[in-house]
Amino acid sequence: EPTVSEPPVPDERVFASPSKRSLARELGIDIGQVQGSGPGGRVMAADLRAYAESAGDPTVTQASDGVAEQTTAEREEPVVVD
Amino acid sequence: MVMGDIATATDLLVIGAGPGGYVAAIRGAQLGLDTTLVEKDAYGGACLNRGCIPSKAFIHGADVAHEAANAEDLGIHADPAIDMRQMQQWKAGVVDQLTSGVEKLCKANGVSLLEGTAAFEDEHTARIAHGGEGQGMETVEFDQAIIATGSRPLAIPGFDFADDPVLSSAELLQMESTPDSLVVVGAGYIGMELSTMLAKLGTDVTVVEMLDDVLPAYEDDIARTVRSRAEDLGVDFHFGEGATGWEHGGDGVVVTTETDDGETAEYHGDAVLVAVGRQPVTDTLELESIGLEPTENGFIETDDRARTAVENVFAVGDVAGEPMLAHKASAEGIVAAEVAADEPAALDQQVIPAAVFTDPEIATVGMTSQKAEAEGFDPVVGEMPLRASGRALSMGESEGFVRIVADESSGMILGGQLVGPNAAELVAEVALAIEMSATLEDVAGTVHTHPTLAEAVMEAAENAQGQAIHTLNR
Amino acid sequence: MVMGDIATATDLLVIGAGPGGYVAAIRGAQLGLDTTLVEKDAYGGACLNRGCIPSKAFIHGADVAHEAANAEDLGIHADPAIDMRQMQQWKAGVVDQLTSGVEKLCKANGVSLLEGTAAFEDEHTARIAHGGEGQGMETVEFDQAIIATGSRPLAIPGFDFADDPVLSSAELLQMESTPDSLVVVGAGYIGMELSTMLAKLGTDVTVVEMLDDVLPAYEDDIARTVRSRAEDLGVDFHFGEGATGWEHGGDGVVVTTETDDGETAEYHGDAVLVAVGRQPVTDTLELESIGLEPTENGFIETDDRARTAVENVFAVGDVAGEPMLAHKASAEGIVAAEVAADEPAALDQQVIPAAVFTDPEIATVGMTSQKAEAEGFDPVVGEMPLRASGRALSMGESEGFVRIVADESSGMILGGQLVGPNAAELVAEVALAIEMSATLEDVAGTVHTHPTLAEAVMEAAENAQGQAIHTLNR
Ligand SMILES: Cc1cc2nc3c(=O)[nH]c(=O)nc-3n(C[C@H](O)[C@H](O)[C@H](O)COP(=O)(O)OP(=O)(O)OC[C@H]3O[C@@H](n4cnc5c(N)ncnc54)[C@H](O)[C@@H]3O)c2cc1C
Ligand SMILES: Cc1cc2nc3c(=O)[nH]c(=O)nc-3n(C[C@H](O)[C@H](O)[C@H](O)COP(=O)(O)OP(=O)(O)OC[C@H]3O[C@@H](n4cnc5c(N)ncnc54)[C@H](O)[C@@H]3O)c2cc1C
Repeated sequence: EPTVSEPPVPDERVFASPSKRSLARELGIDIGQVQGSGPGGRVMAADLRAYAESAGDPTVTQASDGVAEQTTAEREEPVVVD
Repeated sequence: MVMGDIATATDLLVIGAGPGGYVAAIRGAQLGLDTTLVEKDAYGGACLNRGCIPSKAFIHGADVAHEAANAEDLGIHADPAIDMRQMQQWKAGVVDQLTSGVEKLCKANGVSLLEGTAAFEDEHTARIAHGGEGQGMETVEFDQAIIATGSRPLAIPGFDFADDPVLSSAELLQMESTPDSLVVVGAGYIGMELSTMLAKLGTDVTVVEMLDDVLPAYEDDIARTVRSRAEDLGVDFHFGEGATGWEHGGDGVVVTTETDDGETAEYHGDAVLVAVGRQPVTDTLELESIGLEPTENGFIETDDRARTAVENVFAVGDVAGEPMLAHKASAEGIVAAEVAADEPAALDQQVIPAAVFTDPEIATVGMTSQKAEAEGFDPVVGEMPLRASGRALSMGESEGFVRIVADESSGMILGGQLVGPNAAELVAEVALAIEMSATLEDVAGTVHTHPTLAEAVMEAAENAQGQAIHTLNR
Repeated sequence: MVMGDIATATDLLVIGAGPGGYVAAIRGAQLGLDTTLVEKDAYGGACLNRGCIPSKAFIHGADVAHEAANAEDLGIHADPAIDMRQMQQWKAGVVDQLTSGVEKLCKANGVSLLEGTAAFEDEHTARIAHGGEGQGMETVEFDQAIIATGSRPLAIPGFDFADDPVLSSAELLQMESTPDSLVVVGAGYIGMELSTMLAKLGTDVTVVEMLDDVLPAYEDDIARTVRSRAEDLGVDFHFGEGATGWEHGGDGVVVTTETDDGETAEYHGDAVLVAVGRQPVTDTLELESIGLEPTENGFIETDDRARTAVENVFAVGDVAGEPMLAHKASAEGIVAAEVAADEPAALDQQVIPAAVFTDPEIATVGMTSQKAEAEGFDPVVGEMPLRASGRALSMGESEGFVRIVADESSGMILGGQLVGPNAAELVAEVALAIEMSATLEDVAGTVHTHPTLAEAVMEAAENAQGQAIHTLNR
């Protein structure tokens, strides 16, 4: 049977890569609510994790267990020459 | 699994083995679900048997012959003879290889295959009717189901595909010889792909279209380029006319059309191809048994997890709505299977690219500048005409362009429209750029191989920033 | 600006108008520098006049003819006749259009153009010798200079390009008729591109290569695919033999070779093409006047801002080192111009893609799996063979593959190796992926148009994650 507690899906355009969107779903957070700190407001992995922690929801931290690990390994965004 | 009248049980039942269904079934099995795939006709669905693949095979064949026959300025003199039966056989071989590949991949991933037509009995039971009538029945009990029954060609009043000279795209792609002349009703992407291909193979093509240009879904400069190339190939267009009927005449047919003002006209051809759109297939399913009702347009409504209104039933592909494209079907199939397997997947792709394999090719992704403005962005547009591209010129091509649409303040890439050789390949980079939230600077700062058409993507991004090298900046 | 013996002054002097120099000059002018571009020969440099563009034009022409002549299984019967003088004229037209485009773009951006050979007098003065001897001199005083003098074909002992039947790639690309037979010395990318092209145009090609396979810079499975296709085209390879000399014989030449063990052999041809590499051009510059000395290999050393050891002098393109590729030259040209204009630019691109326009095409970017391991990554590799690609099959192609190399733990894409039609176009997406620090999930999660070869990039990424649909996963 399908699970009841489904991760939220944003309905607005968010500036985040597929892997960040998938990480948000794994963390159980609505990426549309997360302020991106990357170039042009791009959402980074760190933004998601900070948001998940500050939300302080215990189920959220649980959801991030393990699965998040795989995708968290430091993924630096390219350095934009300015 | 036991066959016969006894009920078999499966975790995931997938109905329809097109690019939506077979992909869903494979992913479901990969994720550990006991998965059963039912197909009533042929593995690969419309796409592999009657759509994408056969059309592209013929388009390729037509291109090879046409290019060689029209390369005098390159110093190539050829007068190719075309053996359509042989081309048909070659196409059939390509299709066979791919469809048997699909079957093998399903088996290798552990998908159980059932041949027959599936219909719902209730939310956890489907009845499979094997082969023709009286070939036997089977009942399958499922935890979850994915509907991937696709679409079929739309008919219009006065034209019945059961009549011999009234052809659907599926029938046309089975032709054993090219018609000397053909009337095509509809100048959408399927009508335009097939008209262009046939014109290259020597058919006199007359296109009748209700609207006032080809490819109504595309911007004017794109439609114009494709139309005028088709006109150069000898295609005869009649816009603003709706086809109202046909009758036998001469050796073939006479198609009657009517304008909004009631003016009529007649066009002759060996046959008439009706390519006015496609219709979702739901009538085989007995949806009422699970309380589902299609929308006014015949589609099954789904949420962003590909779920229908019935909690344990998903719908993907053409039957689940526009855009009716194979890769959209597959993308949805993957999400449906993952959600069924309790993965946190969602249909949250930013964009679904689309290509039209006319001459020149068209590919688009994301927003046009107009759309971007309507969405509240402040769009900036960059363009690179292919006549300034060394690769295009060295391929004997000088028409077409790459256009990139971005948000002026953030530089974020929002869309792209590409017209030219291999546009369908080039759009992949733009789609990735959008998914990655790449900026103009990101694309312009990526070194692109010389000489390639892909450089035009970089150049268009530079042009949008006002610093293109090979085009004048605004 | 005043001509004649009087000194003129400029902010930025660019020497050489190839893809390094003209791009640098245009960007310099765009950034407000008073820019002067000196070229002794032809706008566009080796690339537009004797390299990338003419070779790709002929390769295209050869492909059109060869494909049509070998499409019986597609039902196409053609026996194209090739008029090489006409093909040469067509190529010349393409080159003219592009080189005159370069000239126009320079002028439109406000670059001052000077024709002649530049040599340094001191760190702020260059002497320009117009045309041939005695055509007049000019002195230019500059704040900063960019050296973009490119490269020329490398000769080997026993073979002098001044001798009629000893051809460089530049001379071969001027041919008015295809030779009946040709001996090619060197199976690097230029030798292989030209050999494949000539074999398709009907020339009997014999290739002599010192090493033990074609394209030594590439992985074995890549080299093997290209070699065996060339063999199918009738190219005759002799590995492990070095060319030692030639003499007139028959109607053409006899080329002598020797193995490491001292065994000799002789090969006949109408002429001999020496394609063993390219040599940076610095001898025209009087570098000693500014105290610069080329490296052992003849290159001018630069830092990550394209600066030479002389603070106000930059070097870009072939003269500044490997990879000797046009797009690398242009990328460096842009950085040099920007740094000259005080912008914070740097040569910090992650990757420079490279393509070889053989049959099939090759394109590579970033790291191979071996290299990734050597760099301390834990590489994971994903592959999609083109025989499983619907687009490849519908183009009559089933050889080749897309390989993606990523870091296992982070999923970060590190490189790609592509073999097949349009590989040079497809690599653009992989290059952008690497520049964007995209992961396998990002590429696999981007919807790719069906049917395209670009889907193979997505599929290879899925394969690396162990969840490909169209290939079996490891
Ligand atoms: C001429 C032409 C060219 C096209 N070119 C392209 C192109 O280049 N690119 C592109 O993206 N798209 C193209 N399309 C569209 C593409 O074919 C469809 O979008 C795609 O096939 C949709 O996939 P699907 O899985 O939803 O359905 P389908 O491919 O239609 O498959 C549905 C399957 O379900 C089976 N089925 C139906 N009902 C039942 C039942 N009750 N029980 C069991 N089985 C059932 C059918 O037999 C069929 O095999 C083209 C279409 C046509 C006609
Ligand atoms: C057959 C062939 C095929 C090739 N194919 C490809 C390909 O497909 N893709 C690719 O990326 N690369 C290709 N290359 C390589 C490519 O041509 C070079 O990498 C590129 O041209 C380098 O550009 P550049 O600006 O450094 O130098 P060049 O293009 O060599 O330009 C240097 C210019 O400087 C001028 N010059 C030299 N000295 C002076 C002086 N003292 N004063 C004034 N002017 C001077 C020369 O006349 C010349 O015009 C190919 C090369 C060959 C030979």
